[in-house]
Amino acid sequence: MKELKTFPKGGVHPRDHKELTNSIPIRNAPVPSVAVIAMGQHLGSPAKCLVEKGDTVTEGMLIGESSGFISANVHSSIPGKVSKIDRVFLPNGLNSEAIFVELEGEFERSGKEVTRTEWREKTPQELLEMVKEKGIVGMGGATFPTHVKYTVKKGMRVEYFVVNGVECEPYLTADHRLMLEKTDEILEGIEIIRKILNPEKIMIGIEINKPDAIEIMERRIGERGLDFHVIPLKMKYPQGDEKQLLKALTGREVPSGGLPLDIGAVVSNVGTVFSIYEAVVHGKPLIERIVTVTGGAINHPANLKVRIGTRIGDLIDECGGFKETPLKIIAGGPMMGFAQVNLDSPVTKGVSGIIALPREEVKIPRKTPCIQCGKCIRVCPMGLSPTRLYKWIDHQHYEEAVKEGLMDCKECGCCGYVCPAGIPLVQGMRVGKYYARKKKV
Amino acid sequence: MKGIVVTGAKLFLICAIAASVLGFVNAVTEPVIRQRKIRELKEALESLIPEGEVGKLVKVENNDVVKGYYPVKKDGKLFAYILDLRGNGYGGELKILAGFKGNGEIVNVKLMDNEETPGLGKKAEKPEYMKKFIGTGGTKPVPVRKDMLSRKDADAVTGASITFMGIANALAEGSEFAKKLGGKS
Amino acid sequence: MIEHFTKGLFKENPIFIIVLGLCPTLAVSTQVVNALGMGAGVIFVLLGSNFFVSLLRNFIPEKIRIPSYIVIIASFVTMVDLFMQAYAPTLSKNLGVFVQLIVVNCIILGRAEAFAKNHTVSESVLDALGMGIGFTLGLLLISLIREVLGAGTITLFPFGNFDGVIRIPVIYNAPIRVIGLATGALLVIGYLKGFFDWMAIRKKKREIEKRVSAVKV
Amino acid sequence: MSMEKTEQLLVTTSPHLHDRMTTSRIMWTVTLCLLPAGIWGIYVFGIYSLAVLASSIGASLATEFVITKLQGQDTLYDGSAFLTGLLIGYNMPPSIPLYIPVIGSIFAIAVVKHTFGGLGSNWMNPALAGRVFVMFSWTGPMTTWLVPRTRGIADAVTGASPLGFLKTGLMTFSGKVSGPLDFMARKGYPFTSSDLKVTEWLNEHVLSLWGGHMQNGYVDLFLGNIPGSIGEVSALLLLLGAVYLFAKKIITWEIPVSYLGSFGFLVWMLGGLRYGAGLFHGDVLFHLLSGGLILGAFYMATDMVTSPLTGKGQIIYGIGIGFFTYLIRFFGAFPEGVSLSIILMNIVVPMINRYAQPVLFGRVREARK
Amino acid sequence: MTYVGIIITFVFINNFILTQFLGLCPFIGVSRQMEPAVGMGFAVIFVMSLASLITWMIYTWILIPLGIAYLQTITFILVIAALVQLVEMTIQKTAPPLYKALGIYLPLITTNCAVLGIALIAVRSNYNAMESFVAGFSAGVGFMLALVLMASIREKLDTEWVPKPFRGVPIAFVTAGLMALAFMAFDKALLRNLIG
Amino acid sequence: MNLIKVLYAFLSVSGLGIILGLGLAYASKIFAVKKNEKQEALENSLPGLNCGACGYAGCPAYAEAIASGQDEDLTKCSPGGEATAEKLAELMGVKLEVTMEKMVAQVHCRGGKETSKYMFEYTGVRDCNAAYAMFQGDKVCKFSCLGLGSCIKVCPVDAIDYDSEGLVWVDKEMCIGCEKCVEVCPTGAMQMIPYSADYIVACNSTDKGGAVRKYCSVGCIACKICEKKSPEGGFKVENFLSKIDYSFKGERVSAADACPTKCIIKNEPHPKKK
Ligand SMILES: Cc1cc2nc3c(=O)[nH]c(=O)nc-3n(C[C@H](O)[C@H](O)[C@H](O)COP(=O)(O)O)c2cc1C
Ligand SMILES: Cc1cc2nc3c(=O)[nH]c(=O)nc-3n(C[C@H](O)[C@H](O)[C@H](O)COP(=O)(O)O)c2cc1C
Ligand SMILES: Cc1cc2nc3c(=O)[nH]c(=O)nc-3n(C[C@H](O)[C@H](O)[C@H](O)COP(=O)(O)O)c2cc1C
Ligand SMILES: Cc1cc2nc3c(=O)[nH]c(=O)nc-3n(C[C@H](O)[C@H](O)[C@H](O)CO)c2cc1C
Ligand code: SF4
Ligand code: SF4
Ligand code: SF4
Ligand code: SF4
Ligand code: FES
Repeated sequence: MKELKTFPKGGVHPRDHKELTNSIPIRNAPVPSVAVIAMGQHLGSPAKCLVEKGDTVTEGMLIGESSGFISANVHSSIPGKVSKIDRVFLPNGLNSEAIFVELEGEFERSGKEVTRTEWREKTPQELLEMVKEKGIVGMGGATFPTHVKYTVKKGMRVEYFVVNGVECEPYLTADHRLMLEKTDEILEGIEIIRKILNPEKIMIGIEINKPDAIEIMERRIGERGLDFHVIPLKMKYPQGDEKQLLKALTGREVPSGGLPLDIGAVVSNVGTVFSIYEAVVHGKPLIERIVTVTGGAINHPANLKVRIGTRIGDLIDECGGFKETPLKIIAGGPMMGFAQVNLDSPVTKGVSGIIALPREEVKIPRKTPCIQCGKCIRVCPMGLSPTRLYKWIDHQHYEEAVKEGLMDCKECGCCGYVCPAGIPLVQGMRVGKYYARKKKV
Repeated sequence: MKGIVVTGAKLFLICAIAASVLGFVNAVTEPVIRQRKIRELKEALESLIPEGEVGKLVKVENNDVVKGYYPVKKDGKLFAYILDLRGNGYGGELKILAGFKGNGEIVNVKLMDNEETPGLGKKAEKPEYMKKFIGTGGTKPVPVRKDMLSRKDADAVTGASITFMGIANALAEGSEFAKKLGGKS
Repeated sequence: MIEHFTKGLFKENPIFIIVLGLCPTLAVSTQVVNALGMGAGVIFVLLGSNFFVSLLRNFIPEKIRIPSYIVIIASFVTMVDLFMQAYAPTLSKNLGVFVQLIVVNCIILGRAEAFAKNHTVSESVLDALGMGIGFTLGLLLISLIREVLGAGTITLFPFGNFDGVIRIPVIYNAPIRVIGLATGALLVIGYLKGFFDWMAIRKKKREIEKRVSAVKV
Repeated sequence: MSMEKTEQLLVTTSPHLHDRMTTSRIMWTVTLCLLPAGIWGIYVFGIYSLAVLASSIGASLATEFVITKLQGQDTLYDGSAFLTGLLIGYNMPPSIPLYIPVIGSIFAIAVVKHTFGGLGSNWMNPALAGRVFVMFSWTGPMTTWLVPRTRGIADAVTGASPLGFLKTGLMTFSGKVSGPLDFMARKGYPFTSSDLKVTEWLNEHVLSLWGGHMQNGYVDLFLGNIPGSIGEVSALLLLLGAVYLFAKKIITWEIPVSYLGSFGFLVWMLGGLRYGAGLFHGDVLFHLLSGGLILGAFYMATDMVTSPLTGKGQIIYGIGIGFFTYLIRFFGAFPEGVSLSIILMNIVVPMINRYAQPVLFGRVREARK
Repeated sequence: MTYVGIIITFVFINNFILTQFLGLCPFIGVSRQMEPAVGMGFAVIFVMSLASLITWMIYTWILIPLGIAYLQTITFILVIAALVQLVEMTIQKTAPPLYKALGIYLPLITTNCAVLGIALIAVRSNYNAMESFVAGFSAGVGFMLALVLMASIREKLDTEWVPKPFRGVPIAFVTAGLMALAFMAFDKALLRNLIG
Repeated sequence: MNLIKVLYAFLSVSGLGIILGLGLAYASKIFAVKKNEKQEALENSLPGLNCGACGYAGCPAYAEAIASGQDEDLTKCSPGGEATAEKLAELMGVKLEVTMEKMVAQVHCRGGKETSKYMFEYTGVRDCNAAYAMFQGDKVCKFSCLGLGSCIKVCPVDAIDYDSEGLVWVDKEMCIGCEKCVEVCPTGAMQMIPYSADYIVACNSTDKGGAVRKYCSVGCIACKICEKKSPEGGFKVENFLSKIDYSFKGERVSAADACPTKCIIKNEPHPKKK
């Protein structure tokens, strides 16, 4: 057998638990009675609120306007009335302004005949404008506004466009199901992006634990006569990260502090590609996303198509509630996601999964002193020495930590996963970065 | 320029006074030190072979172990030699004074200057330590390895075999040397 | 005035608080008797140098300050050395090169620089006495610990039919020899210093507590 | 179940998954792997060795207990103090007076480990520092060895360890033999009958196939039929434990391989000179199997706390230890050099960690530009 | 003794700090961080090499012929002090960057046990001029070795939670003590067996 | 007595003395290096804490900035206070006009383990900002002291310590007013007050009284009793939180005594300190 591609240094192999949901087709989650739509659900500056309490909004109406270079539009996911505007906690533990929309009135889109826009006649500029207009942000987790990512600076050339279908986080199967069920839409989405970016080569990276997705992608590409390359990858976390993915696919390393564009590449998640397809072809803003609801404490794990702003608790109810009392509820993947205090936070554009874990599936690491085993160093895909960084940070030597590469840490969690001493390394890195930025060292 | 001269002169003055004072102190102490050294050596030599009369040092050139010897006379007749030996210890050179009969037999040994470890090698400074060598070198060979010692003696040198072998090898060499001198002075 | 003397004993003990004059402290602290001898030598030199430095403090120009001090100190050291060789030969042998090294003992020049340079003769003499005795006390403490643990003995001066060595029963037969070696010296002073630092921290805490309880009343 | 019934949820930061390996698991697993060799030691040297192990472990745990109580830490049960005590016991001659392992353990835990802040903060291997401390303090008892009972001699007979025998023997030797075992055979160092038999069988049935021939003695060394420290004699059982540790990824290949490799190479190249056998005729196998080398290379040099963090660093570290072990074994005052070499290289570890760091992702290209 | 022997002796076996106890005050003071330790190390090597050579000249050409060897202490220290001061002034004027790196440590060294120590030891060991120089140089190297290793350990300890009363000087001593324990591996027997 | 030898000694040592003395004196003349005396003087009048309160990398940097005329504000050193500013002014030959009241920090929160409600149990890195990034801390109250001691870590003079309830408290005698703790505190519970402040309102919550009552038994519930009881004390309830305007110099004891939740407390070394 041919050696499968993967990135060379670091990485871990947690058990993936994907069998819980990877054969369950996507179904629609119920429409929430109140949608809580956050203004700051993407990377960059929060959107500017365009409505007031008491206003009536329609499905897909622009209610938050992009407020800066790195920012994105926000649309209402349901029709209704603005009942209040308040600050809420998002699943990532941060606080944001949010618009509460109480369901009321007609759906403009759902259940109606869809129109098709003939996008092939539009210029790349117009297409990019549509991506911006419809509030598309990266759905692989980073929620980076896609139109900004696709704006290629003068003098730069896009050699590779990479579709990220890796989904290396355990438990999650949203991208997997999407690739199986919306293959043609995704391929058409890629064609749209090809028109915007004009890359030399297009690759779709998929980990080998999704053989059916690889198979169907390859088949449909062949049938449609496209020249996209589907590249199976060895399983290894965090292959889904664009830096590792590009290293695996192209052998190039994104320079420290740089972007994929610096090595002539652009990476997008399959979910993003699908949203672009919907936005361009059907004129649909980003008001829905696929969320995997899973974990040992959930009665009937599922992949749901969810309106942005739905409460996490509603999704769990939809999946039959809890089988047993959960100890931990995570929004996102278990390696990078956020633990929840309650079930009130709304789903945002970046939430790819809700994982409810019972006591026996949660390992509570006992924090002991670092025994310098060096495991964290061996697994860090960025070539950092987390233990050293942690100690520098613990003793407030932030300059030293930055000198040793602290800012390159992407909080993938490999180090925290292996550390036998149960040291909260990733949180340490976050604190370190926070203070380092604050002190501008 | 004047500043420089004054400064120089001042340091000169201080040095001058200091040097003169020291000169006088030395003049007082030097004879005391010299005499003490002579006396110490004499005492050591005499304690090695109390019944004899120690003669003048004869220097030996080109020998790593034997640096010199003192002929010892008894009743005017040459009776033995006291050899000034050097051995290799754990902490460095060992200075050993040892009395030999003309046939190479060891009469008495004393470990002088050494840098052995207190509690280990330094034990060899005690007179009892040397008992195991006395009487060897003539008909019996000098014990140069631990297995040539009695069980008790061997246990006693455990932990300090390097010192032991340093002394033993020097003595063995000394014994050969004494044999070569063969009763002549 | 008297505090110039007493501060050297504890509050500014040269070994444990100022941490100066370490080399001889560690090197000769293998036996109590060495500590006494070294202490005496240091006190003598310190007295002499502090006396003369403060006496001549207006006479010596800045540029040759150090050389002049050193000449003064070195003269006293040489005297000590010569007298020791003449009248205390064993001690002289035990102390080895460290008698001559009193010259560069950091306390002595340190005191000349930090104190005698700008104090009167009588103050300087008191300071010298205090520092010297403080040094000797520190040295004594270290050597006592090292000799008792490392050799199981306490070596003093022989007199009468007492050979000058007190043997500690159990330890004498199997002493912790390393304590008498380089390692032991460094460890002992490290732990003593740690102990004194701990005392200082505790004292500070006590003071705060006192203030707090005073507020409470 | 309705969600209003959720109890208080656990809120921690990512990652929410963790590997099964924990500090205490690592320590206890290493302990487990060491046990067979210790049991062998107790079997061949008699029940007194058990008392030695018990006292070193007891003192180690007691010291840990007192200090952690004072400082409010809780590392008593994580196995690290147990392991330190165990290793000190393993490094003791079987007939040692009990106060020596006790003092060694106290020194190791109180001075070498907890003065620096306890588990993980020490920069020198506590067990080895403890051993070296008592070795230099009570050299006599620390170099008095018992003859194992498998030699068919009554209990409590002292004899020289192979390396000790060589060291004293070679001091007055100049001549030509083929190697250390030949030398020992000529000087009358006894090998057991089982060794003779096994060697003969091997020579006849296995090695003859390749035209090879093996000297008497290796089998004794390999199985542990020789005087030595309680836990170091059985190379076989130690190696078996090490295989398990490799399988569990508790130890990695870098340190043992670079240590044994560099030491073996030096012995092979220069080790024969002393016996008049010329360059590249050293008896590597003999030196690998004798003394505490196996114990040291797999269980002590690999101590995570006191070895470098990265593979690169560990290789430098291993080579350093190998070099010093060679130097001390062949030239030093002591027959054995493992403990001293490891603690010597411990000194250099912070320096190695400073410079032997992994290449940062994305910095290579930058440098090339 | 051969030069190799002298080097091994003074770098490892009689390491000035770890076994001879010479120059401890600056050792404890300057070993807090790596950079100053390196600067100090080079300064010490420089001064020790120079001092041992110059004092050898004074001893052999002045003190011995005149029979006033007892004045070695006073003359040696005088010359060393003046010499260091001269060197300091020279490089401060002529090579400011070098002065920044090394010069600031020079006053610390002027009256340092190690420098006078090597001069006296060289004289006591009856070394010739070249041997004295090599001894001074290698004693300096030994000093620097201990200093730099110590600095690297103390920098590591900076990021550990050392018990409060031990932070700073006490832990430095304990560290030096353990280093000395390991350095006991280098004994005279090793040297003798190595170079015959 | 060998006089010749004494003479040799005399000659050689004093010879050395004169040579070296001349040499050094001469050398120091030709190699003389000028130093910036003003800067040194300025540096010497700064406290030498290198705390960075002045905004420079340490005392020498500030001294350099003043000496070179880059910085004309002589009052930046809060640890040194007025005395230092005066000294600097004297050295620079300018007159100092403003008089400064020494400011110290204090924690405006007493909601500890027993008095305040918690949302979850925080177990991560012991750092307030780390905890704040997770749902703004483990307490229900989002304005409170999180008690993880980030301020303790940054305080250059160890003026802050835990009390028996796991909250922090500033010893105003030790505080030098560098404001580092205020900068680092994520919830804003740490605030600067004048040294002379005898009382503080130990609460920072601007939630409504009812809400506060639910989650904290020592929080300010905005009942305005303090305003009434000590009219001259400068109490002012705004945004559901009582604040003291310290330019009022009246008594505040009656307000403290009357406060129903006892959140007006003395600003003195904390009696409950461990
Ligand atoms: C540790 C880590 C793991 C990631 N894993 C995935 C993944 O499994 N799938 C994915 O699509 N993006 C993943 N990402 C995000 C990618 O780096 C990248 O942001 C994304 O593929 C870009 O596409 P988007 O902007 O369309 O989301 C990961 C990022 C990090 C830092
Ligand atoms: C601190 C220390 C001091 C030592 N001092 C001596 C000594 O004075 N004399 C000596 O022969 N060996 C000395 N040794 C060397 C060892 O004791 C050496 O192993 C021993 O001499 C040889 O072992 P054996 O006597 O048990 O055969 C010393 C070792 C150490 C660690
Ligand atoms: C004497 C003793 C021996 C033990 N031996 C082992 C062992 O060999 N392996 C093991 O994994 N745990 C052993 N343990 C259990 C550990 O102390 C510890 O509880 C366990 O490894 C931690 O498990 P965790 O993975 O849930 O943290 C032992 C405990 C004791 C007290
Ligand atoms: C593979 C391995 C080897 C170890 N070796 C030692 C050792 O040689 N000496 C020791 O004291 N502790 C050893 N330990 C235990 C532990 O790391 C040691 O107690 C710490 O150095 C104490 O901080 C070892 C642990 C592991 C996992
Ligand atoms: S979280 Fe940061 S430090 Fe840890 S493994 Fe990932 S990139 Fe490396
Ligand atoms: S994995 Fe944990 S214990 Fe191991 S070195 Fe890294 S931080 Fe330390
Ligand atoms: S006052 Fe602020 S910084 Fe200090 S412990 Fe409380 S929350 Fe943390
Ligand atoms: S309490 Fe705050 S303001 Fe006061 S000295 Fe400490 S950090 Fe600075
Ligand atoms: S006494 Fe030697 S350097 Fe201070």
